[in-house]
Amino acid sequence: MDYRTMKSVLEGLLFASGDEGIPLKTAAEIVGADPGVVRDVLDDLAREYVRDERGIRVAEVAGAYRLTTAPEHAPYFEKLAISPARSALSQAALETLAIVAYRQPITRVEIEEIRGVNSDRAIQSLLAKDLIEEKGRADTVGRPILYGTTRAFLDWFGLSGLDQLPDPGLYESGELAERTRLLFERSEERQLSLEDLERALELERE
Amino acid sequence: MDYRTMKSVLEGLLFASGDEGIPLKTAAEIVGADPGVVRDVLDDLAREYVRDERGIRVAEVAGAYRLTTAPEHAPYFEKLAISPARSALSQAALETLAIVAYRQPITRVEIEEIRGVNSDRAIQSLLAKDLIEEKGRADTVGRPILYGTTRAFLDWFGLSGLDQLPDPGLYESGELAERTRLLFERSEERQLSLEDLERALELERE
Amino acid sequence: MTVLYRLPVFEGPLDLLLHLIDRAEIDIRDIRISEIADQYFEYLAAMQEMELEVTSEFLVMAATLLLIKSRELLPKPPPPEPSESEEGEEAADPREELIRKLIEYRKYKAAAAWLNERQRERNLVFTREPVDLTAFLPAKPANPVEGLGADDLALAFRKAMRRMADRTRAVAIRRYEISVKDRMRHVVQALKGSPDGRLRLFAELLGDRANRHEIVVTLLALLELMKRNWIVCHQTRMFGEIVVTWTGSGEGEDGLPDDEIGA
Repeated sequence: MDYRTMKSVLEGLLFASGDEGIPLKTAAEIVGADPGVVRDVLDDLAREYVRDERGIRVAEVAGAYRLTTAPEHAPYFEKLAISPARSALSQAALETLAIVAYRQPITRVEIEEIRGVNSDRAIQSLLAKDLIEEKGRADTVGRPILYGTTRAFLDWFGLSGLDQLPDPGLYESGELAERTRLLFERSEERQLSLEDLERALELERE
Repeated sequence: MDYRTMKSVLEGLLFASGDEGIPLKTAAEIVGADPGVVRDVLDDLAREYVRDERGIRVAEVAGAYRLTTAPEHAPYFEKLAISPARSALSQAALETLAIVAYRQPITRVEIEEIRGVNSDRAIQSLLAKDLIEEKGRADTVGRPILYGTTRAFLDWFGLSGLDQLPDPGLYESGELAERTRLLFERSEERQLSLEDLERALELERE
Repeated sequence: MTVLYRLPVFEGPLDLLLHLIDRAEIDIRDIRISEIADQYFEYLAAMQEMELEVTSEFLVMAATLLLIKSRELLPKPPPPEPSESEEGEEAADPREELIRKLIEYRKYKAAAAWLNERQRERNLVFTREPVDLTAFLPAKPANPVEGLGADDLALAFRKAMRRMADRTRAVAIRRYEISVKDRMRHVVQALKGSPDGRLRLFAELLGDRANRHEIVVTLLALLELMKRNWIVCHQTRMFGEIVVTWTGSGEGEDGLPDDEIGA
């Protein structure tokens, strides 16, 4: 691979690896080059961004390279952050909020199981907007954080309580899979202990 | 703001907007310039990326501008498995989606009339993938559900808008119509008229 | 006609008919609709032989072709006197109707091919999540859910659930690591050894870290055991915990099926 192609591929890799960035070693493996060479190319790219007054920068954090915005453009990002399109919830955030609202308390992993994609960013943005909050920790391995909606969530949506959330109409749409899943989920929660059961049976007998 | 700064700021805005993209209007408001000017700058940036063999591209999808990687670098990203690979749509789903895209809003029965086959499963799978959605109900007997395409549909196919769909007239190659007609005409020709038949019978008698 | 070793899967009768007409392209002058109809019937027969699904739509099309074919066999009636009833007669011509449908269908088939190409191109590029701009937000944000109502939540939730149900179905087909037979044996053992005397909760049988497909296999095992009357299951209320009880039969037997129970 010639130098120019490598620079181009690396730029794309940096871009696509998002905020997590890409470790030098991984990048080197993908382009099939020596890590030292890759580092030189990335340093070159970083200098080029600054020299050409580009709108993006290369940053190295904890051994991983990633792209960031240029610090001198901060005023524009403030505008972007409060622009109507942006301050409104993203589709990902809305979906995550809906899942938290209907399934609270719920862990991040459970949310991601439903959405099928990493939902860390969406959760962070909902926390920042005070629409969801931590509601303790689950009693399972790793004791993951449980999320629930906030008082502000009810206020913004004009709800007096969670019981006022509209029926999502899952049964209407005849989603047998969903119903079955619900069944499994309930049983996983172990709502009834054996004592509960015995008590229930006794009550029935009376 | 000078041209060079604007280009730099816009690049940063595109980058920061990620896969949600930034609508032309929002970008224009943030840099305080005319949308037409901003469009020119973005076009210039897009050309520059290609000319300089950069690793990123400007794309206009669903009415918003955003950055993507370069298509020719796809093999490197496959190694990284960055984005969850989207399973390609089935032939049935594509056909159904094409009909919905061109004929929206459209009911299930109308879709099935065109395809000549039950399309319930294709519709369900497109709904599940959020590529089509309910757009109200038709004003006819039974008030059937009307379907239309979603924003995710545009994203899935990398279209800037529905107006990017080719003119359906282009597909209407008179050729097929011609060929089919010819076919039926031929068969008509072979059909003997009553007079032909009588003449044939007379000949036989002789 | 050549024997078809591999039948292409057609998206309905129009798709099949288009294929036959396209194939006849070269010798268009020598092809008759009756030959196309014959080929269509051969396909249907082959499909049945291969136990592919022949839906009612295919049969309706066959009937239409048969109608056209039978007309060809009959002598042509004398040309009708020009009259006002011409329009009605035209509407009744099954050929005109078929031509119209084929042309319409072909149009969307081409559009589908175009979309498929866009899909392929789109899959070659990657994007990234938006940059976290919360640091740039003013201290007191405006209404973060501007323009959204509780109904939007319900809709978003329903969409997410539908997508998950779709994914779940796909996964359940692919993965199959635990056999139902093994799980049946495991369930019986667990019930025999139960300190509560032959009673177990369904959730207990699953253990803490059961994934979806383990749950499904366990459920299948329970259903099979119920069928054999080795166990009894009951619930005290809808969505309540399922209580599994061993009936005591099947003890000492190792009459578990040798072959895998299909799923």
